[in-house]
Amino acid sequence: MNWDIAKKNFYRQGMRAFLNVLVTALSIISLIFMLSLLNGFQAQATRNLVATDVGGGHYRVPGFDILSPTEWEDHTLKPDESLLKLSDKDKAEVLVQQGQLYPNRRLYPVQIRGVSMEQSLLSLPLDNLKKYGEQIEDVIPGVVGVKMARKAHLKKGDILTLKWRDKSGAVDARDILIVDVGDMVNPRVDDGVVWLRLDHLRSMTDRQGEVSWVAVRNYMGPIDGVEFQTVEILMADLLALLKQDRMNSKILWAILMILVCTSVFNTQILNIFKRQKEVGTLMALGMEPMRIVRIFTLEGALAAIWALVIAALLGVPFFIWFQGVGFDVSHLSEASFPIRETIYPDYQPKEIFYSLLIVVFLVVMAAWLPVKKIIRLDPTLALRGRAIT
Amino acid sequence: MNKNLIKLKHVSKVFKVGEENFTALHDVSLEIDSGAFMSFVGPSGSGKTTLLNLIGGLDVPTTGDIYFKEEGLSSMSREQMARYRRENIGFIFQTYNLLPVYSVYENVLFPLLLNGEKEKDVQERVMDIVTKVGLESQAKKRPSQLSGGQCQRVAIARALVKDPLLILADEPTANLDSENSLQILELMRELNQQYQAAVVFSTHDEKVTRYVRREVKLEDGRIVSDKNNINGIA
Amino acid sequence: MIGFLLRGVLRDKSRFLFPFSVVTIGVALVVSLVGFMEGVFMGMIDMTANLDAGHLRLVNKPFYDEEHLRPLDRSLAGQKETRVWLKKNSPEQVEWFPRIRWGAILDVPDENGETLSQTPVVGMALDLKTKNSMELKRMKMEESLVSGRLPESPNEMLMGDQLAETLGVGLGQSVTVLGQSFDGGMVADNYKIIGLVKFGVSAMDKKMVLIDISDAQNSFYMEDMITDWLGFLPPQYSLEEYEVVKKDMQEPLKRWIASPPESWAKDDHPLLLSVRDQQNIGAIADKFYVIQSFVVGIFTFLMILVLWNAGILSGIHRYGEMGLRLAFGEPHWKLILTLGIEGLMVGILGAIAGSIFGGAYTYFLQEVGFNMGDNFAQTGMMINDVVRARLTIGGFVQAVLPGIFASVAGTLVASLAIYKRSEANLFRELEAG
Amino acid sequence: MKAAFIKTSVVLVCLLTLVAPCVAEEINAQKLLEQLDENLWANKKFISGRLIIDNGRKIRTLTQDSWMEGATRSYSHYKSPAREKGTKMLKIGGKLWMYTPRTDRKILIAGHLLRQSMMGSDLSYEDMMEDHKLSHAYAASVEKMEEFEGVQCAVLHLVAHDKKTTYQTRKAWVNPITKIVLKEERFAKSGKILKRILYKDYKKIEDRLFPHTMIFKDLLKENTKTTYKFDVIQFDIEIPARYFSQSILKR
Repeated sequence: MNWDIAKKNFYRQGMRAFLNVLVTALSIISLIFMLSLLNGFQAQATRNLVATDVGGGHYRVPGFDILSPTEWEDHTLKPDESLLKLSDKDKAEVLVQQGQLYPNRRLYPVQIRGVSMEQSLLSLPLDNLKKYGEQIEDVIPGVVGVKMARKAHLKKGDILTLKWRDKSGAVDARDILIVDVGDMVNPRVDDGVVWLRLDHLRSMTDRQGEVSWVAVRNYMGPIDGVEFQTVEILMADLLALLKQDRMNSKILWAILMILVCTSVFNTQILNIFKRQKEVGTLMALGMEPMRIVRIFTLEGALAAIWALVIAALLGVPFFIWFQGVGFDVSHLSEASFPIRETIYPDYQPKEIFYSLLIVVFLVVMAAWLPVKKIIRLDPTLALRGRAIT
Repeated sequence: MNKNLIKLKHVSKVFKVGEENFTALHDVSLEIDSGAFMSFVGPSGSGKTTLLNLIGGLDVPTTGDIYFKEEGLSSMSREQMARYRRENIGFIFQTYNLLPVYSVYENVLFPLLLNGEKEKDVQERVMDIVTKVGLESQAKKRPSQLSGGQCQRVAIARALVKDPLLILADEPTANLDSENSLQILELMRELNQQYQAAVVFSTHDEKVTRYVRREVKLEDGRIVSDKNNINGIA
Repeated sequence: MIGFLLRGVLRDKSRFLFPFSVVTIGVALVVSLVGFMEGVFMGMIDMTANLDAGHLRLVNKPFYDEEHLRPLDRSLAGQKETRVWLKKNSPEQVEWFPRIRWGAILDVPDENGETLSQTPVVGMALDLKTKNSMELKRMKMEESLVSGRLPESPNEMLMGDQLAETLGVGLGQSVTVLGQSFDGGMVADNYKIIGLVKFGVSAMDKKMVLIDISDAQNSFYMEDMITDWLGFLPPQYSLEEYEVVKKDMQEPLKRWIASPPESWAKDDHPLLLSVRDQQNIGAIADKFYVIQSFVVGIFTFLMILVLWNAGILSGIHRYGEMGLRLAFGEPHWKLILTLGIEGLMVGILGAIAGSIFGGAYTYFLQEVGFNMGDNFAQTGMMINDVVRARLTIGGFVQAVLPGIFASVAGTLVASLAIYKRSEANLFRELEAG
Repeated sequence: MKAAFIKTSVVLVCLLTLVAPCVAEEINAQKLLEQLDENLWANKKFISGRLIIDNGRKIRTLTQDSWMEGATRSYSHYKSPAREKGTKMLKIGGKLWMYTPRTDRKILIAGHLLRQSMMGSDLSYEDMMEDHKLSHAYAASVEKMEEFEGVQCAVLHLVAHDKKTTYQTRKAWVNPITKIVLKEERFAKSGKILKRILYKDYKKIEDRLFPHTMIFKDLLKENTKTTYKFDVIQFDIEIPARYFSQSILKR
């Protein structure tokens, strides 16, 4: 019966009730949207980083720092047997060396990155490299990313000089043929990076069997001679940034919810004010004050409940539509995010559930706060409409 | 019968108005029998509504005690008071105070639901009483679609439906024209006899006083006379 | 009449306080919200502009093409001449500052003067010695200085605090810059570290050193040469206006290039860029403004809704009064008009109060900011650790107008309910109430 | 400084001077290199010269005095332009220091810095750091005879013994009659040509034919070249011991 009376009263508010519901619904949709977009962003960025670089973590040569190019040459080794016996889909051997490219005969310092062609752990657009044999023929086949190609004015089919040092320190240089300009997805393996076959890079630098790190699918426990860097460590900067983004969007959303709650709160105040005679009557009829509070709270909460329904009605098609369209963030890949042109939201049921719980809780609280004083209402005054002024 | 339903012992009620105290009732002692049909009469501000509210458990006396069938109201909690009202008292107000979102039928049904009845069990009873107050054809209408007299009939039906021992009617005819007033009073008299519920009016309406069997006069919060009305139509 | 109404409004708590506080809160929220969003966004833009890109930037194309190498041999000669040209061909509000971006190896000596360690650093040279210059303010030099002071004498250097930590050097220590001069010659020059700076931008705090532009020109033998001219407009100018200025300057620039100064090399070709053109800020900005107006829209809508409630509430409080006034023979439309005016007054008062509160809060956030340092400590991105809000005229406009509008609209919508009531009903409710 | 270029050139020049009697028919390339080294590195030399660096946009001229002893020690002192004046470079064994009056410090040129261009020239510091006798570092063979600038030259092919040698192969165009080298090329391990050096203006000094101009070109870069002109060349002079000690590296 509480439900029945609350429901009837709620609908009686008409337009205002509907608008309250609509706004709450929009807030819910925007929250889910924001969170899901960030999830999508994070998921895609993570996926891309994992797929192109990080894998399930790196077993690295101790001391190797990707930010110190001058020391790359000093940090290579032959990986432990236990790593080598992993299958090609569970590991990727990577060798990173310093080099100098000469596009238009101007020097361009680059990172030469060799990755084994057999591996399938990392997904990189290196198919054109696979066509070449283990032995370097007259030119070294290499692949660069779109961004690198644009910056260095390179295109597929270009031949230019690459210079490097071998393990002993002897200077070496050869022509490199750009066999492909690939979409690297992840700017970190695109900008300033030239991709080669691992066997080529090893023979070029006289580092047979050596790596800078081995990316693995799963952590294998501690291994002598190498240190493990987790995905979290390797992605620390991106994760920190996303944390920041999440915080910002939560601030926005909190402000939005404050207004939603103000609106509901306000409606409730109006409700009890307008209906204090009714409250008095209900008391005279012998309804316990607590029960009246419950009814009024329920009425307010109906805004939340309906909002859930409306949010589902409006949101689901929107989300489905958006899942198809995606969000164009091509500008971000320019700004060194490992993101493709479009990100798709990632809806996480648990997160959505908790978000909805919070919304409902807040709205119920906003509906309850102004009506809780009904308990202390003097029925004789309420009956005359003078209990609340 | 004729047993004391309500007993007031030295009841006073003091309201605070701004800085000053206003004594609405002075040391009132009174007994109301089961099945009574009586009225509190007096000018505006004489304390009759206050008296009704105290009897109905909507308010508590400042001093003195009120007993319902020997049970003291002052010892009751708010919840017990609500229960007391719910189970024993029917209110009828000057301004009807119907629940606007409900139909006539639902308004009458409401107190039964409050008492924990199931609608399907009491449907007939509700319709009976709606018929009795002459609103059979209006059962599905909302209060806003009814006239004042019709609204007051609904209120009466609502008060009676739960078979209360006491009906408190605060100036039930004040908002009605003479014809409607008479019809309402006639109806209440009939129902009083039929249902054996005590009815207490507060009023300054001559028409009402002509109907009741007992008339208690109040002035400035004091009972100035309490007499049986042998001329009472009832 | 207005004064009379105002008196009424102010005396009646329920008529005034609630809608007033709603408008106040609403306006304050929107001012803060817009301030916060602008702050986060423009903070990024300004950070980029102040530290790196300028609102406008004049740079030699050959240098720009190989910026990653910081090729000083592609610098633009004729600094004095360029300054004159820029002054003449840009609006007078634009202030131009020369900068030199350089890169070198920093050699840290031990106590015997022997090389202890060498590390590549990113360098920026700008006018650090002119006291109270806009350039210093723009870089927030004073605030960013963690210890030490700004350069006063020749060859004094500011160093990112994290870099100093990595290198294990401190104030007063001398380091040697090893690099290439403009003409490819060798540069070796001593600098004394006299200040440690923390911009809150990890990329800078970890890698950057700052020197005065005259020292840089001296060290790198760049007499009358610089790599960049950064142009800055006053804060009230928007991103779009940078574009206008840029566009207006293209024509004179073409003519200038057609008859270049003698000091230029044959392939010199200055480019004029706006901050939008750099680091893809244009696309980011466009998206930001869409999102911002969307958020402000929702806010306004909500505020109207809340004020509508408030209007009805005060309307109900005043049924009696309305009935009385109708009884006195006041026509409905006039009643609604006065209600509208009251709504306007409440709106304006609320907007003022909201602007004060919101503005104060935003100002607080702008001046103090709130530190998200831990999150950014390792990102190495061009984002400030401290998020600051930004007080803008736009923010007030976006808050105040909807606030006043919502107040009036809320009152009017609510007054429709009164309009529909008959005098008799109002009277009766007057009695009952 | 400049020791390296000089060294290389002098090696070749001396080689040719020495082996001249043997004539061209049967050239024992390896033996020639050995003899050359023996002759060359025993010498103490003094050279005063100009370094003309053209980076494609601007030409700079530096003047310097250099003292050399064997393959492992050299000391150079820059005299002009004004901003390089007083800059000193000292090589002892495998180490290279630089001193500039402006910094009044000796700076170790090591690691990454070694690979950078020296003074903006087409030579790296590393190029200067070669401290092997050619005959020790390389195995020589005559590749072919070829005409260069109107002279029939023997093209010597030098292959490094040690994998650590920066340039794993070199070629030298030698005039078998005048016993002078006219051109030298340095190659990457792969055989890709990196640098070319031309030797010009041969003049006779103390019975030696000595080039007075060397032109270095980094072939990976465009439009750059570095010309070294020797104005004064003296052999077997007395060099004060302090020139090859770190104490020289001060004002």
